[in-house]
Amino acid sequence: MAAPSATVDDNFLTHEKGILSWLCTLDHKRIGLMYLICVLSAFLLGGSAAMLIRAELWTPGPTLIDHQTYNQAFTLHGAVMVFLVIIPGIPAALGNVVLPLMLGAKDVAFPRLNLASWYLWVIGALCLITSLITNCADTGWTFYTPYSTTTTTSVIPALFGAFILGFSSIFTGLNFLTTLHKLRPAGMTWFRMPLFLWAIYATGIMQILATPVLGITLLMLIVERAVGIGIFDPALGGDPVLFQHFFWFYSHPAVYIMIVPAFGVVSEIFPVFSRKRIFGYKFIALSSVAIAVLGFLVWGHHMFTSGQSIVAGTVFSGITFLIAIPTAIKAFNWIATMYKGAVHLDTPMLYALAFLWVFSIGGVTGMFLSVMSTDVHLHDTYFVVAHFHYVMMGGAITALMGGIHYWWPKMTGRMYPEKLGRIGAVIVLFGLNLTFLPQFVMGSRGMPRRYYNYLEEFQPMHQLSSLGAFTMGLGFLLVAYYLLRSLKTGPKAPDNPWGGNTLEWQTTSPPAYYNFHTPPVITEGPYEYADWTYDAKVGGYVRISKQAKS
Amino acid sequence: MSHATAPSHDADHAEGHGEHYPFLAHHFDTPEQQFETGKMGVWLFLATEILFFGGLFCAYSIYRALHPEIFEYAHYYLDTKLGAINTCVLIISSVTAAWAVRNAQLKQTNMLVINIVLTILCGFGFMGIKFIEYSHKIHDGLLPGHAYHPAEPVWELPIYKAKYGEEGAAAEGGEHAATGEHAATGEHGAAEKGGEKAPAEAKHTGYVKPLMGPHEFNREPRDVQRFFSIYFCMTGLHGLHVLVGIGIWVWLLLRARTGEFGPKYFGPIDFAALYWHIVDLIWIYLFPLLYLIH
Amino acid sequence: MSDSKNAGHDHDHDAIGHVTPPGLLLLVGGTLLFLTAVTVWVTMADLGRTGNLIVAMVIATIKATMVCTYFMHLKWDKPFNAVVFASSILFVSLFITIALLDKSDYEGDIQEMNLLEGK
Amino acid sequence: MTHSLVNSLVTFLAAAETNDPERFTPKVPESDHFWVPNEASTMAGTVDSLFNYIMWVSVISVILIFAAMAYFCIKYRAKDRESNQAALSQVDHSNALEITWSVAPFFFLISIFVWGFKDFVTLYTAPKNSIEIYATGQKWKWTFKYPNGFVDSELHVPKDKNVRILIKSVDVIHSLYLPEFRAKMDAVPGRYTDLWFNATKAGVFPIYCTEYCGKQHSDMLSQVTVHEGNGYEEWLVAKEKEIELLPPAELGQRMYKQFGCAACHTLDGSKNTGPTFKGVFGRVETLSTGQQVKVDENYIRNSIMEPQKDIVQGFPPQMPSFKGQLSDKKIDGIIAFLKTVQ
Ligand code: HEA
Ligand code: HEA
Ligand code: HEC
Ligand code: CUA
Ligand SMILES: [Cu+2]
Repeated sequence: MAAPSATVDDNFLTHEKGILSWLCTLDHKRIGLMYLICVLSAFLLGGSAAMLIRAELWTPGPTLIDHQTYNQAFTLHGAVMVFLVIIPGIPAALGNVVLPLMLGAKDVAFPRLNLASWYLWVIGALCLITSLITNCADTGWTFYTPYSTTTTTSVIPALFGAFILGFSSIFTGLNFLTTLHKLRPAGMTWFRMPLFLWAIYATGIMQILATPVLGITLLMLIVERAVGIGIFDPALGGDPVLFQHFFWFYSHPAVYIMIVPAFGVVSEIFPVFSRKRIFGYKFIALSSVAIAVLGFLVWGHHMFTSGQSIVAGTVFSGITFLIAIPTAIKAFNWIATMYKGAVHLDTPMLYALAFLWVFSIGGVTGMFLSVMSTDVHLHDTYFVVAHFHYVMMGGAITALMGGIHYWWPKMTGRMYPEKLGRIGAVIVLFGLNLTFLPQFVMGSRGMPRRYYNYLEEFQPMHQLSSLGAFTMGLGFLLVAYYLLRSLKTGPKAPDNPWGGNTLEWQTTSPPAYYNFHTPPVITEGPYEYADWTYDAKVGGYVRISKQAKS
Repeated sequence: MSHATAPSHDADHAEGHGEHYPFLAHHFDTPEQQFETGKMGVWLFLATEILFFGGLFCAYSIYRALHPEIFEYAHYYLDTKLGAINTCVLIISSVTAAWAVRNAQLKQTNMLVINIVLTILCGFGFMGIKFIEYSHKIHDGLLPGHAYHPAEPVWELPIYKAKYGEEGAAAEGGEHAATGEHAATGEHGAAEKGGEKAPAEAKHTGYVKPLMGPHEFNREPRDVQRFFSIYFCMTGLHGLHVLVGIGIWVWLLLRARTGEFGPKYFGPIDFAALYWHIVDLIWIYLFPLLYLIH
Repeated sequence: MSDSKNAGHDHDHDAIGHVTPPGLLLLVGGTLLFLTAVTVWVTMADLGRTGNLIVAMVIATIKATMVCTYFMHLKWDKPFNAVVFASSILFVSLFITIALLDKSDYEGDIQEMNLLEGK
Repeated sequence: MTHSLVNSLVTFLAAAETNDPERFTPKVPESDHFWVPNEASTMAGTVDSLFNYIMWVSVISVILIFAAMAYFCIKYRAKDRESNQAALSQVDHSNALEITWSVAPFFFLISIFVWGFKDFVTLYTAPKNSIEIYATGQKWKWTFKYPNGFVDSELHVPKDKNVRILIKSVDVIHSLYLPEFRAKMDAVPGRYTDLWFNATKAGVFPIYCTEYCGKQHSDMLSQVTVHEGNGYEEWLVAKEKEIELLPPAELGQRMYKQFGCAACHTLDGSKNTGPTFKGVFGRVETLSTGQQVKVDENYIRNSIMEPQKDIVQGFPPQMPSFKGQLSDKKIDGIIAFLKTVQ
């Protein structure tokens, strides 16, 4: 590595130059940014597939593409969005950038492993793309056997890609868990940790305990498809429902892997933009852990009509209900945080508010699905599609957007245009509801999912939904446009534009190569705002010196 | 932007405490912290390994619980002697691996090298025996899925005959409880009563055996290939882990020769040993589960 | 071997962590080999279908515990590492138990079809 | 995918692709409810009441959340950054509140769970005296086998009688979905699953496949006719008679539609999953083994009974066997029909 230069303007972006200095970097911030770029590109790919889906569904019969292409499009869409976008989205991209900063550490525990995770992501993504350009898999992102072992499309590259991505996720989780345990500086006690870190902690637990099972499941499926070992093949005495157990043992915890970091992001945004301590810190922190643990025991709620036994169904359904409680606790605490606060409605806060509302809709519709008798009617209809888009698009992606805006000044050293930011947020939110609300209605009226052709009765709602999707697409294009532009033309960001008291705001924007010029001293909780005051000259908040205060 | 007064000592940060310990990474304060961190990381990794194998153990448990007859039948195809030897080989290699950690901690470089070499040799020994086992299986058509075409039924095997005597193959008597047992465990298909067929058409039709406890089979249970699916998945994945382990040891052997490891820096050896032990530990379960079925 | 932190500190060294004395290593190794012989031997006895399985699993678990405690240093390690390990085993057990619970309940439907379709 | 995307764009622009006239599309009768389809079974009512109960709990909670959020945003809105420093109140916990809002939802959740559990057990425990109809899912059609052995691609049931459907699949997983009855169950290869209902409304309702099963998953539709009085028995008798009386070629055409041959074999010469039936009789086919055969009566019969034996070159071995589903008379009919498609 080149000798570091010690100019005043030295930061992690300018510390070293050239593409190789990025591709070989061990700096968590750079790795985080590389993740962010990749994840957003994948989001564009997945989003384009979504636009194709919505365009096709404009009319009941063939509109634009044929059966097979449609099936491939939603498989690609689902797999890309899940494995490439939201699982790494918040933890690996935003988490990498800010986790050591928030903790006051110099880096993550295993910087090389961190870089390796990113490369695994890239390899996994390339595998998925291989599948796409050879003969895209058409199995749905759930890869149910025996369809996935008998279809003629190239499923193995897709499976292998997801397998690799699983390891990328495992290593990220492992790295973060270790960092949170072992690299906490003096003074950073567990209950002084920002809630984002608690969320990452809970996510890490799930990544470590659930993702390996995805690995082995996909591996068995690959072997099954390649040489026919028959563990899941009824013709050889195997059992396809067993595959579903295996798959959901991972994939239900995975939905919390997606959402818990999102909880973390909004738990940061709410107090900062209300200028008030977070309400119920311990409850929010520990409820993440409760969700993580309970989340392992509910996987069978995806299988109520699969021929699963009634006993198992009852257990799964009951525990599913319990999970609503820690989630509800969080929602109520966020609202209570705003009570008597001083609320600033900047873009990150708009996304956080949107998150709270939209995620609640997604969450409560989860209740319809976790009730065994209503799920019989709703399973595999558009009601489920609407549910999970409300929680994943409306929840996780909205929080990701909020987080991107919140930390944009820190990550890039530039401010994004505030007015465009708010307009973008509103368009996306509007489009989102227009897309997915009609899907609830058609779903409960009996419109099955993964349908290329549908009955004419459903056309009006499909068209509303498509209109919404295009609106949302435009909204995201606007967001992408101003964010990219701000990289060049955005005003230079102050160190602490929002007045956060977590440690990442106590270093420069963008941070130095080693994060802190002077190691931070931690003497108080992360949500104390009394010491910060707005300084119009700086354009951000500055600490009130001790003398001035007394 | 406005940090003109920022202290600029981050330049020599890169050196940091590293002056004392060349192996200490910049983001750690002490060798202890570095070691503990690495150790925790490895333990977390081992946890993921347990869950990784957990999937296969789950498949195993389910099929064994619901179709014990398949396992009772097919395990005769495995060679307990080879399995036992392999278990011993792995245990010995675990001792040498643990010893290597001690050597590293005490900076006994020569002993360290010797112990690593022994561990590697054991690893190869294990794989060698696995290779012999696998080639027998392949030769005898004992493969998973559609490839399952056994050369001979269990009751023609020398092991089986040795255990139950040559007359185990003779057609005699035949009102034993075995059939009842199979029916009870879900063997509905054409459950023949006592079976009166000649041993010549044994496979899938019926084989009458003498009164010899629950080990007798009057025909091959359905879907025996399932045993081999599980056998090959589990031992195959385990073998893959042994290979990776050998690779790691070879790499560490190269490093150990330089005397790099000592009381403050023996993490890599310790971590490799932990990994090696977990591989051993999994085999400790695989051996009775696959080979030692009564 | 004493439980104390100094179990292996009869040597002159300042290594991080615990150094296992060679006697202990050999003792544990020997016991493991012995238990292997025992488990092979005990399989020859007929303890019934579950009897043999339980005995085999108990012996395997004793062996595994010894490997963890001594070879893997858990005895002298930060307890957190043991917690990590234990929880992985806990979750695997949950996984197996619930999946087995379900599968054994619907296995009958599979047998029914095998019967009806004469497989 | 990219390749076929380009193709489709071309066809789209040429406006050549139109809705497939062979595709069967059931009609959905107008529903009395906004959210759900007609209630046409004994279970539908209680499932819907639960649905509505959860709906109201949800709507109220979401509205409350939204209202609180909006109110706080307006009420406590900061004027600008300069004049508003940290909020005056820094209240950050209240155990009483935490307990209230953890426990309050709990009661709702328990009530919902218990209700749902009870209904679910009823939904999947068929009464003893049910009429048993076997449903078979295969790519991409449903067939229903009635107690008298008659096989049809549509479901016919009597009103006010318990009907149990035993479901199986011959290839991949499908799922039998009868929205108006609030009933659904996967068809899993290698085992039987079942569902039951008691229809309370006469009429014709759609049937879907709701487990993704490949290319034409969305065309795997059918319909259920609920007969009043002895309409069901009469229908069964009439059906058998009708079929026997048909001239062979017409019978064959019926079978072509009823057994889903249409899903894979076209009549217009275009290639689908299987070879087209246009001119099939008398055609010389090259098999995957390289062998050449002329399509005659026997070959067709074999292709239907044991499709995996001779695979036509260039096609996947995807055709299911129809052994046991088609009587000799029907196969003769198919052969006669194929002779006419030239
Ligand atoms: C980010 C991802 C995410 C999240 C967080 C969730 C959260 C939840 N999900 Fe969802 N789910 C998915 C992603 C997610 N889900 C996906 C991807 C699928 C489909 C997969 C596929 O088949 O392709 C799915 C499918 C799915 C099913 C299977 C449906 C089917 O296929 O038939 C079920 C059934 O129980 C379910 C339930 C739940 C529940 C109970 C929650 C709970 O955690 C929600 C808890 C939250 C709240 C309840 C809201 C906040 C609380 C309040 C506002 C208080 C007041 C509320 C009450 C008193 C009720 N989900
Ligand atoms: C994270 C998860 C995620 C997200 C975000 C989305 C987003 C969207 N999804 Fe998707 N979806 C799934 C996960 C997701 N989906 C899954 C798992 C399935 C199931 C698949 C299966 O059945 O197997 C599914 C299935 C699914 C279906 C059902 C298909 C079917 O069953 O037949 C539909 C139909 O409308 C749909 C639509 C959409 C739309 C319109 C969006 C829109 O919200 C998309 C909007 C996004 C864009 C238009 C991209 C714009 C991006 C940029 C411009 C670049 C960004 C750069 C910066 C911001 C800097 N999705
Ligand atoms: C799932 C798709 C599918 C369905 C449904 C299907 N077939 Fe086929 N069929 C195929 C395929 C693929 C082939 C070519 C490969 C082969 O020979 O098996 C084929 C081949 C044939 C052939 C030989 C044609 C030739 O050109 O040699 C005949 C005859 C035939 N099918 C008849 C039928 C009849 C009659 C039905 C309905 C009762 C039917 N098929 C239903 C897929 C299907
Ligand atoms: Cu059959 Cu979908
Ligand atoms: Cu779930």
